Amino acid sequence: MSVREEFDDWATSGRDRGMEERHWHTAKHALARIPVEPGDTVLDLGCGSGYAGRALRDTKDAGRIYGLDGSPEMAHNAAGYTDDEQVSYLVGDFGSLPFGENTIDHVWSMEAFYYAADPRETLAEIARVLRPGGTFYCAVNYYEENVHSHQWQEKISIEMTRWDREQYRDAFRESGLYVAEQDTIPDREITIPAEAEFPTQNWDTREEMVERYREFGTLLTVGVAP
Amino acid sequence: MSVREEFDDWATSGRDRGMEERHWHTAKHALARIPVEPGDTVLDLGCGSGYAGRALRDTKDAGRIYGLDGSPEMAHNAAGYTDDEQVSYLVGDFGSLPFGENTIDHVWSMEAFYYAADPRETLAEIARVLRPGGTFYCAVNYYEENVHSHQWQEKISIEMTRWDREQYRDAFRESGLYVAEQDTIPDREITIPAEAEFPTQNWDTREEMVERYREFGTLLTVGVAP
Amino acid sequence: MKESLLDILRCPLDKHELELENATYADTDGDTDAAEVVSGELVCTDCGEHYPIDDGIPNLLPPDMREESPA
Amino acid sequence: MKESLLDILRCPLDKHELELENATYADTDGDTDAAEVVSGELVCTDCGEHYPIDDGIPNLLPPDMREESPA
Ligand SMILES: Nc1ncnc2c1ncn2[C@@H]1O[C@H](CSCC[C@H](N)C(=O)O)[C@@H](O)[C@H]1O
Ligand SMILES: Nc1ncnc2c1ncn2[C@@H]1O[C@H](CSCC[C@H](N)C(=O)O)[C@@H](O)[C@H]1O
Repeated sequence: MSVREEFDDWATSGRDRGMEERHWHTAKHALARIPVEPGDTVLDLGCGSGYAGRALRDTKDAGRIYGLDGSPEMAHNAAGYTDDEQVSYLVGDFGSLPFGENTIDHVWSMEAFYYAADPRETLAEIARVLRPGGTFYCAVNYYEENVHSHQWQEKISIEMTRWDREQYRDAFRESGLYVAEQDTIPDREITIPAEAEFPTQNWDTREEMVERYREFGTLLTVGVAP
Repeated sequence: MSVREEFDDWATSGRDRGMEERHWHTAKHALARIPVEPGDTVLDLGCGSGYAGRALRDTKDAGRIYGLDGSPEMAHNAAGYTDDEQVSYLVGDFGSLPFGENTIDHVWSMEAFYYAADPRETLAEIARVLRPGGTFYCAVNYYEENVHSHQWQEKISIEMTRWDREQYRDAFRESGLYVAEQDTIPDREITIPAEAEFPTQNWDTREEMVERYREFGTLLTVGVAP
Repeated sequence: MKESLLDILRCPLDKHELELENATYADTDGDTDAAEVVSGELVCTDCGEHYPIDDGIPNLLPPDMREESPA
Repeated sequence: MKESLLDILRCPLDKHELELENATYADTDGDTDAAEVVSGELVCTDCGEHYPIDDGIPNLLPPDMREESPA
């Protein structure tokens, strides 16, 4: 199945809003760290419902926000959630970004980067569109050290890239980005049921659920264009 | 009074270890984010007891650690806390760093940068010694938005620089560093007494103490050398 | 989409500039700076590839990844 | 201090290289790579300024900020 087919389905069944709610727990902490100045242009790769860009408009007075998604239904949903004239959505693919060189101040991506058919090509594209000193904030819950995410691949027909922390740093550097930071951001908000309620539908033990959210959380790697 | 006189006193009265204990609550989270690779050289500006560099050796297999402090007693104490041959301490001033160009992979500084007689000169020195892509992790509890820190100046004879978040970002950029991240890291570990125990010796109300530690915490600004 | 987006948008294939053709605009009381393009096509000034704008959203997928949407 | 530190240490005033003089070493069983300098002086190869090493710790404060420590 293509990205379009898979995620158009998610969009029409409302999963864009469900992801927004869950991802927000950790995404907001990563978004708060981005040194966005008033007027800066931000590109959100795999924007889903588009919440991240809207938050950067509200909290940091970002200038233009471009949300790019491979699923037309996602982009249409996202456009429907805002009247802000400074926010635009477009359909495109991670493998060939439709922007000129040095046109973007910051690139953001939450839970989307690893769907790139060729993640190194995508990094090279990001390095191309960023202006010198621009940042790439790459946030993922699906990564090697997060053992509880490994089985996600079975649920989706698109091939996912499962790098570990070091592979992220190495690949950023190979694409010409400096690595400025790497961190895991815990999800302190998701409700974890009491011991007695385990096993649940998704979790065998409470310990595993605690480890998944409170410890592994979201892996953030921050690159800076030279 | 000079930096030397002020802080030699702190060192001989054991305040270096007290600071280490308190600063560790937030410093450890900032240290964890630094993309230190095995073998990297790290410079700790205003190292005090020197705990930060030792932690980077232990957790990230940093290569050489240099702890620089203007107080000979601080540097001597720090040297006394480790046998690690890869860790060295030296006496020097923030205004003229005794290192060559492009010799350092990462510069760390906790609760020390604002003592620089001329902080912009110090930033220029940091930009000079960092290799391209090297990071400067600058962590301070004393900053404009942290209103509870303002009175600290009264307790010390050295003039302290009280920048706000934006002034940090602007000054980094003026010195030629890219700004990759800015964040406040809450101190979730300090014990905050129950409501009934306020006022305490240091705090009029519990709300103020909560705001100081759990909200304002430590301001981290991350620069990257071009 | 805003017409000003053309400043930074490029053809995904060869990264050349795009031109807007057959545009229809939303009613913006004559303020052309704020002109919102509702439909039309973006055409690469170099390779001539056409990219559709549907419902104000440009589709800049490489042509081989694009599928026609049902009417 | 380790003698290898000289590779990256510079005079704080003019950033020229430093030379080690009058060094005494800690006992390192003849392994000179690991040689730990306990005392001596670092001398700027350009301006000739001297910087003392006390108890293995080089003092590279600019001379006007340095005060002699009591014996
Ligand atoms: N190759 C590709 N090119 C563009 N978008 C892609 C893509 N692969 C996946 N996506 C998009 O990436 C999104 C991942 S879901 C994450 C959505 C959002 N960032 C959030 O945090 O909730 C989906 O909307 C999907 O359509
Ligand atoms: N101008 C200057 N040059 C070098 N060191 C200085 C300095 N001004 C202050 N310092 C040093 O900076 C330290 C600040 S106290 C903080 C110590 C340590 N980083 C910690 O987190 O606990 C002191 O040890 C002081 O001697």
